[in-house]
Amino acid sequence: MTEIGFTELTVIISAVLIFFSIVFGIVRLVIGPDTVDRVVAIDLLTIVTIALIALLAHQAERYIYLDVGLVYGLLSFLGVLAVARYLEGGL
Amino acid sequence: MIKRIIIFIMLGLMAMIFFNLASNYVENESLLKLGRYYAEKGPQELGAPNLVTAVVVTYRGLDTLGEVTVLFISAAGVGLLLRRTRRKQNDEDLEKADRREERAGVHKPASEIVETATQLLLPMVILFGIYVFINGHLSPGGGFQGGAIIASGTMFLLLALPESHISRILIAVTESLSGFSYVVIGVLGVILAGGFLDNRILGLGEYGDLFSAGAIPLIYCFIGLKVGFELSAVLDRFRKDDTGPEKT
Amino acid sequence: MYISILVLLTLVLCAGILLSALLAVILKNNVGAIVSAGLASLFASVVYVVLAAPDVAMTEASIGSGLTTMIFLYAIRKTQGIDTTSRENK
Amino acid sequence: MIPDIPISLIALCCGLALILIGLWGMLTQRNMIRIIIGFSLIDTGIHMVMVSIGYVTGGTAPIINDSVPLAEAVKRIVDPVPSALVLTAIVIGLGVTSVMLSFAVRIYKARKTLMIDELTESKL
Repeated sequence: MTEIGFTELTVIISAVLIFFSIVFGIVRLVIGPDTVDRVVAIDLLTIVTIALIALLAHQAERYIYLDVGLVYGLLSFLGVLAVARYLEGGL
Repeated sequence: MIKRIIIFIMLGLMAMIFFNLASNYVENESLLKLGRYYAEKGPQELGAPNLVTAVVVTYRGLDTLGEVTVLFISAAGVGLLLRRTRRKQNDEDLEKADRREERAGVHKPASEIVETATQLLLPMVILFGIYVFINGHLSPGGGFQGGAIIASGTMFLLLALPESHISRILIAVTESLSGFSYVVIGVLGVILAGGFLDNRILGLGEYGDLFSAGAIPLIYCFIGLKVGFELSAVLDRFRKDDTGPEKT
Repeated sequence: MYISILVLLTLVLCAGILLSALLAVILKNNVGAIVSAGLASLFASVVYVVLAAPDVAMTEASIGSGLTTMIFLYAIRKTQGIDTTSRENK
Repeated sequence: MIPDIPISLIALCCGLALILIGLWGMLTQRNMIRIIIGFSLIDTGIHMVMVSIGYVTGGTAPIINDSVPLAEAVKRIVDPVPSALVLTAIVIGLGVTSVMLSFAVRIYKARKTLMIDELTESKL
């Protein structure tokens, strides 16, 4: 096997971690018996997705993709807040 | 039961069509003719690094004008369908009624954490929206995305402070002014440059600068303001609590 | 190696899209269905980043996944009442 | 290892399957809100199909700056035209969805139901 540099190793490990996080998040989404469980799963998936976009920006060597991650950071707060306010009856 | 069989057969037929489409699909190895033209000529002609922006604002600018019109019509349709059934047609009267309703406290107030976080975050969200549509020609983003982010800021405000009041008159004035300016810039393109919505009425500037690419940042600012205020108006319409039975 | 990782991630994302779309159709609970449809949009926008279209990804994230969910939530708040969830999937 | 499937083929198949799922939801559900959810799923599926058709092998975003110089642009970028079309289609999708939802709210106000089975007077 050829020698793998530190950056490549980091990329591979983070890709594996993101992969498993997405899988576990989807499992929680599917089996979650209540809406609150699903909302928590969606919050997790949004945060993991920001990491995935940063990884993709590094892998494609286009750092302008990071702007998309900023929008996600906004949404991860907004979406959960909206559903939570709906469930407590304040929307 | 018969209905289910018919649905099943129909979905099966569509799946067959889609399977044919997907099995004959070959990934493009190079750009098609139109895309190649835009990639070769776009940066010199218009001075915009983001080719999607160049296509949306200038090459297909008339489509975008039509699309903004469609959005305006749908916002007006939502306003028409969810209008008050009272006899007060006057804007001031409606606003007074809104204020009364909001003082009466129809909505449950948010917790203190949410309120504080929103007061901290709201200016930054609006600033981010403005960043997105001013930099539309340099980085991904543009008027539609920036407008949607500004509408998300409105959404934050409505979620955290349900008693807050959004002025109908401000929305109407801003929306009309930005739409009007958009069309005026388009007509100026006919007079001063090559055609409707031509961006070369201003100098192209240095390639990659903030103030470059002619009128593209200006046009995207107007589109962003228009889309942002329209979507805010749609959200405000959906928020108003008048679920009582309709009097006819 | 990179290419295989990318293909794998795309496969997982597409599986996520299809699963959440199925949930959006199957679930009895309206709020759960709306949230699942929003998640399908969210994953679709990551697929757009993989397909090198960041403009579309930004639009889909802010409009398809953000504002559409809000408008759906407002609409079901306004239509809560006698029989919104009682007789589905007859 | 994993077979080397083109990325755009995966996205294309996913978009087509999404269209089928949304259509199934639209045809089988009886609640108006669920029908509109099916419509928005179809919308997302069509956008995925259009974007994946514009993909070029190994392409990068059509934004020409320091990392993609002008001379190499034609060989490296993806097609900007489908991106621009989808960009406008998403915004129009939101407009159409909000008009449909306001119709649903209006029908609910008038008839106190969202089930399409009970709105029979327009049936022949």
